[in-house]
Amino acid sequence: MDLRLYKPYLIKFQSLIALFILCLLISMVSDKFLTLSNGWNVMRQISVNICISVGMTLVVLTAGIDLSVGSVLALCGALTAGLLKNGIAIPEANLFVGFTILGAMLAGILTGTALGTFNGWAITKFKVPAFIATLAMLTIARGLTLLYTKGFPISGLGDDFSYLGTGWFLGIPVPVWISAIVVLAAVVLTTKTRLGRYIYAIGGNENASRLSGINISKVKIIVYAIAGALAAVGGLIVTSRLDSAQPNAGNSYELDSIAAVVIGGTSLSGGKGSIMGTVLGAVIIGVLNNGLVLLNVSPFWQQVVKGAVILLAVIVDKVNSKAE
Amino acid sequence: MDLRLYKPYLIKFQSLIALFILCLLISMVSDKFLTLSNGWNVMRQISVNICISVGMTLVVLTAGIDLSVGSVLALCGALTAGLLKNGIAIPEANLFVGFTILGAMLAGILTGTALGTFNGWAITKFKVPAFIATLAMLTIARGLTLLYTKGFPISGLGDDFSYLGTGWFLGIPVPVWISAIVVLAAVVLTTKTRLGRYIYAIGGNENASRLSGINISKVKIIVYAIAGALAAVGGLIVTSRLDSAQPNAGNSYELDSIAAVVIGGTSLSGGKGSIMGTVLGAVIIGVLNNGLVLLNVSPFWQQVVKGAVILLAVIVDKVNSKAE
Amino acid sequence: MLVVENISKNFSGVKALDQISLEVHAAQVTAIIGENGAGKSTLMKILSGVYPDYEGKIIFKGKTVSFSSPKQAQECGISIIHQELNLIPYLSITENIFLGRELCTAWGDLDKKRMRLKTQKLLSRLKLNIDPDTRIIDIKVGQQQVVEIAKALLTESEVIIMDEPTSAISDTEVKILFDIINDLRKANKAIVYISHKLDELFKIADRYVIMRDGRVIECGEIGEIKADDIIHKMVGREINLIKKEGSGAGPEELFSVKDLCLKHPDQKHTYLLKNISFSLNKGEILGVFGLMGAGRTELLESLFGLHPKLMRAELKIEGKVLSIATAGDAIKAGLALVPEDRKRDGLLLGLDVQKNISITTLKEMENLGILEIGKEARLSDKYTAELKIKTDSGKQVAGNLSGGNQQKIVIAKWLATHPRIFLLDEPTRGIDVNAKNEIYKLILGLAAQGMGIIMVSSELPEILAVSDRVMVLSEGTITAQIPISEANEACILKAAIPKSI
Amino acid sequence: AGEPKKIAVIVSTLNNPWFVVLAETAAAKARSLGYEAKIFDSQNNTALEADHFENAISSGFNAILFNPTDADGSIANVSKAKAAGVPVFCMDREVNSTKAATSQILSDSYSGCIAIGKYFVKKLNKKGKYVEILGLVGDNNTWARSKGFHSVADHYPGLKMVAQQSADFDRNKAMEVLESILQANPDIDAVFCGNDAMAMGAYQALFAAGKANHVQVFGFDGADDALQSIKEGKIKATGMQYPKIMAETAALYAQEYFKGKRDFPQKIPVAVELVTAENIKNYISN
Ligand SMILES: Nc1ncnc2c1ncn2[C@@H]1O[C@H](COP(=O)(O)OP(=O)(O)OP(=O)(O)O)[C@@H](O)[C@H]1O
Ligand SMILES: Nc1ncnc2c1ncn2[C@@H]1O[C@H](COP(=O)(O)OP(=O)(O)OP(=O)(O)O)[C@@H](O)[C@H]1O
Ligand SMILES: [Mg+2]
Ligand SMILES: [Mg+2]
Repeated sequence: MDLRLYKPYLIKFQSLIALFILCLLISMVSDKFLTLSNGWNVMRQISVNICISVGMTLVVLTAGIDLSVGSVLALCGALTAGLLKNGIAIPEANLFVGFTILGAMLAGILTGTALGTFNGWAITKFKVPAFIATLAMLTIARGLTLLYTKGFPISGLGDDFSYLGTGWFLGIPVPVWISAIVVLAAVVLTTKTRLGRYIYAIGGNENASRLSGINISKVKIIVYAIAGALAAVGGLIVTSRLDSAQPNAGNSYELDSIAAVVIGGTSLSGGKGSIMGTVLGAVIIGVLNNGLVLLNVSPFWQQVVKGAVILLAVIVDKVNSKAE
Repeated sequence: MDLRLYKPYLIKFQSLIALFILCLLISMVSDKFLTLSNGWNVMRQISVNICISVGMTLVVLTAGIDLSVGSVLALCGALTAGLLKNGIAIPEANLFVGFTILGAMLAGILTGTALGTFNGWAITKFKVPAFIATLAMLTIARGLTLLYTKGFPISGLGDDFSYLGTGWFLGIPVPVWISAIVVLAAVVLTTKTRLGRYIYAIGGNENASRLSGINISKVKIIVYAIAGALAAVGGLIVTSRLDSAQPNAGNSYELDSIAAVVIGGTSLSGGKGSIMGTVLGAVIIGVLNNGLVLLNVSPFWQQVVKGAVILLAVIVDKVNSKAE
Repeated sequence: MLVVENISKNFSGVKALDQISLEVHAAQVTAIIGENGAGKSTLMKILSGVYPDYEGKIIFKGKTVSFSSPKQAQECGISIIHQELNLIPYLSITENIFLGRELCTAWGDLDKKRMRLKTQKLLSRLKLNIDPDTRIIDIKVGQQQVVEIAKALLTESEVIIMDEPTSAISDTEVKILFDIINDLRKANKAIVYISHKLDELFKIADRYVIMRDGRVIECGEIGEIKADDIIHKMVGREINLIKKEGSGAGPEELFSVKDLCLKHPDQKHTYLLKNISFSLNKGEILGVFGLMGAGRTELLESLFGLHPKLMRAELKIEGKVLSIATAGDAIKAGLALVPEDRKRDGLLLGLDVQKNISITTLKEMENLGILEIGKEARLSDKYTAELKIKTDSGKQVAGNLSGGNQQKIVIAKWLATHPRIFLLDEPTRGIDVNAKNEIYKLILGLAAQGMGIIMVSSELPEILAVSDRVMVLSEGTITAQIPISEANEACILKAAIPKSI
Repeated sequence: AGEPKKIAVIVSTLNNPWFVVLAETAAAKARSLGYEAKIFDSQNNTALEADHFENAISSGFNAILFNPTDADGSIANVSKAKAAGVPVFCMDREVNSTKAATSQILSDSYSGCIAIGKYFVKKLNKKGKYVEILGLVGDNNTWARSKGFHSVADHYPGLKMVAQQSADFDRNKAMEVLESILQANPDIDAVFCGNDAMAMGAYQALFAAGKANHVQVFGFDGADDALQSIKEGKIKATGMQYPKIMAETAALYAQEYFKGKRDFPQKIPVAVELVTAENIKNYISN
């Protein structure tokens, strides 16, 4: 049997193999790692990062970046919680609008979409670099969150709302369902639709795409809007899990999510990468976080080990694909 | 007189003009803003960001990025403080090495250089994306800082060491001198030397640069090493100003410094930009921070205003250069 | 002077060069001829140290050498003008020319004055009239190619390799280059010259080497072979060079342009194009000629809606007035543009052939909002067969194809939109004789179906061979419109030369 | 039982020495009682804290010594542990629920700051201009302290707050913010800071501006370098919290729980003591 025949497959799945080795190593030391409950545990924990990172992947594929996801997550979570709990009350007009759970969630997701659209608009209309536009949004959305919550968490949102973050459906945690649906939709979007093709085209060569009649601005705005909406979905999950919206939720999530995207093999210069790669990246990060805790690594050492493992994982990946 | 004649100059200096308008607006509301002492104040406060951002500019010019500057700053600051205060003691060998101020500072800067070199090495040798390599370093260096300090600040470093951060020399604060020297050196480097030319070339077209016989890896490693060294210099200033090394110093400084670089007109895709632009960017951010505090804007609103102003500044810039 | 023995080179299993042996002599111009993808550039990259890993031997001045980097080859005395432009967009001409071999003062800082002076000299030797401080991004492709030539001439090399140095420049510049090559030959240098323009080879070369599929087919003195034989050996079979007979232009007007003006993007009150008016009939091929910088590219781009803010004009298709503000509008109106720089504007180099071809017609590939991969594959297969695109499958990444095949992909993706008016900007740039011939056939065939074609070209023979009518641009205005029956080289060139000189 | 019981110590952050002491004392005490102990760092992130809880529960920890990131946001986590039969003992900060945690050993920031407020008023003779430097504005400890302080200070019309800015509990930020405030208000008399790190930073700014002798600085926490500074007369007062006592109590409670005790008092306040130059010798040995 010629092993070399399998080489292309080995290379294609090498991140998967890296993940497998990681899992093997951890499970050798901790017998709690390879249990079903811990499996759900890890998957539930990464579901938020997966939602955000899927949006981030789309943005990065167009050669953009979205630093605002963390604060958009916080703002949308807070808004949903606030609407759910207090509704909108305008005492002067003697007006009070209550919100159902679905209504409040919708409002949160719409807000995320709107903020994302604003990002895309600033980037395409004024040619502001994505880094700056979304950095500004990072600050602005965080400020708005603080203004809306006055710096206090909004808690006690009720059991129905908690279902979203803590419930189970058909033996699988609800957040895992949500992230699975998001991933599935994004895979279809990127591989089977026109928009998806355009996303790759724009990231690959914006000039040629424009000449091919693609409406660059439209595609980019949609992509940032999706990223905003998915950040909002992440915000709903976080808020529901904690039964509380934290004004400083989502801090530095942008780094985690970009890390998942890049570890997953998507190029920051756009045009190259895949949703499933990103999922793999998020899983690697999640397993690492979980494993380090299970292995009883001291918190200070954890950071060192985590950095080193991520670096190593990417190096192994690169060295292998060079040997191709 | 035909004003249009001056247009090219106006365009060239429009960031300067944006800064000027910003200053004018602040000074209209607060009479304390345009005082000499506040001027030194702002300059002293931005000196750390300038040191870091100069290194970041070089990195970004080669189409790279360095996310690790904040934690490298913290580690080098802590190391210098630790060496200064406790030296190296190995009780088993009955060995104690004390450090002079200069020695400790040198050790700090060398550590920064070494960490930067490591970044560059990982990036060039294994083709790890700069984003990932420096993200890993961000985590690793922060972990090492916590390990070295055990999570406690190292304080009481003595008046001599304080001079670096708080002293005055010829009527100008010492940190301002340091950052001015750094800027000057970097301007010479980028405009007058071969290395500087290569930095622009690599960022502009790496392949063409390779074909022109430039040793890409060498240039990149040097650039990351410089970025690390400058982060260390920033760490010395911070530590000296506080008379204390904080384990969590420099948190999220990478975003501030990249913001300065991009506001200053350096393109994140490399090859285009200037050191003086970055300085301007850092000044704009510094003036904004200072102005918001002088005007006693509520902390909630500050973030919103800051984000909006940055966005606006860049938009004005872009709109003008399009009208070009 | 330079001997190559049994060189082979693989690209991930695919044999690009197979046991190549040839000799290059001093004081001679050796022409390398071969179809797109024959392996010419690959061989040259090996000779100039770009690919350090290969099988075989290079003997330079009697000694076996092996270069591990371009710099080493250069220091040894071999310099090269690469086929692909290798310039740094945001650096100036001077900075590009001296890149990697800057002059320094005794202080160790860059000696900008001296470098600028030397550049100035080089440029004036090449008769390129631009400020050496101009950035590369601000000059046109043709001018960039001249800068590439200047770069290779900077050092005194023994062997100078020129890989399609004239693909983007017009006859005037070619003549200047040939003068320089003649000087070099007199100075006892060895020159390796690659070009798809056969007439050039007969003008300048002493010897020829014909390559096919990574092998050397034949070498000899250029005087001892005829053009037809070269083509025969290159392609490996007989081909019939296209000869246009009569005009296929119909009587109905298809497209008319009235008073098209295009403002300069930077300087107010200056115009890149002034009062351009012309019309195009169904089935007509309008050849547009002009010297470098005449504004031909700008004209096509304006028509295609790429400069909506700077351009104004009255456009009519079949009598209907239309306004075109984006490329999307232009496509809807039935226009298609094959751009001048296929790498920058034409191709998605990282995507596969199939996706490149279908990108303009994705809407038709949809079924309930989902793309039908099968339909895409059929479309791509259809055009790869029709245009004879050489690729192992539709899944091949476009960036890996040879230049000619890349160009065919660009044409294919536009054919898929079934345009009524085809704008072609230098459609045969860097394409071998055979492929060129195919493209001519294609153009004539399209015109015969009633399509209107506007073809910009810097090659007069091409213009004369294909057009029904020739329009000459100079400094942004139309200086002549000549029916093909009355056109000849002299009258076209006369109209093309700017009056302001 | 052959295997030793396992105790998880989950703290809001290790980026601040005060919490490092809290966490390490708790872990050390648990170990000295013969248990396995492990520290989890929530990095001020409630979501990460939730992850830690899930990981701790699923990997079989028997008790959790807990320093919540947020009084409301952490309730769900504690309830989860309770549902899984794992007792939770809160240290220092509370969760806003009397049913979730087994017991809460709390440091009363609000009352502590009332004491500081009173001392502040006394030191300033009921009049003067002052600056307040807040911690993280999205953190409820910030507001507990600020409110405690203002519940006293706001009764004195002679006391005028000329600026209120945030410095994220960070020493460097506090210094930079105060530097700028001093430009607008060179004539202030006092600075009240939400923690000691910021007080130290504020002192550095005042010192550099040559105002350290005229402006009184007040902090909160009882950090070592702040105590030292009180001794040296640089800082006027701080609120001494007892991280070690709280941590050790929590660990002892866990031991009692394992031995079968169930009726723990829901809340055990550990008083915050006012430390000033007058009583500093009780807190610092050398
Ligand atoms: N980097 C590469 N990776 C894979 N295949 C390559 C690479 N470079 C060239 N090839 C293949 O090697 C063969 C020879 O290419 P080469 O560029 O040398 O052709 P050429 O004769 O210069 O053609 P042209 O006239 O179009 O420039 C082609 O089939 C090409 O697809
Ligand atoms: N973006 C631009 N900025 C400044 N000048 C420009 C720009 N684009 C084109 N020009 C100038 O406009 C003129 C017309 O250029 P154009 O590319 O249309 O010429 P062309 O006839 O197509 O020549 P070529 O054979 O090089 O393609 C040239 O003088 C060119 O330098
Ligand atoms: Mg070639
Ligand atoms: Mg042209």
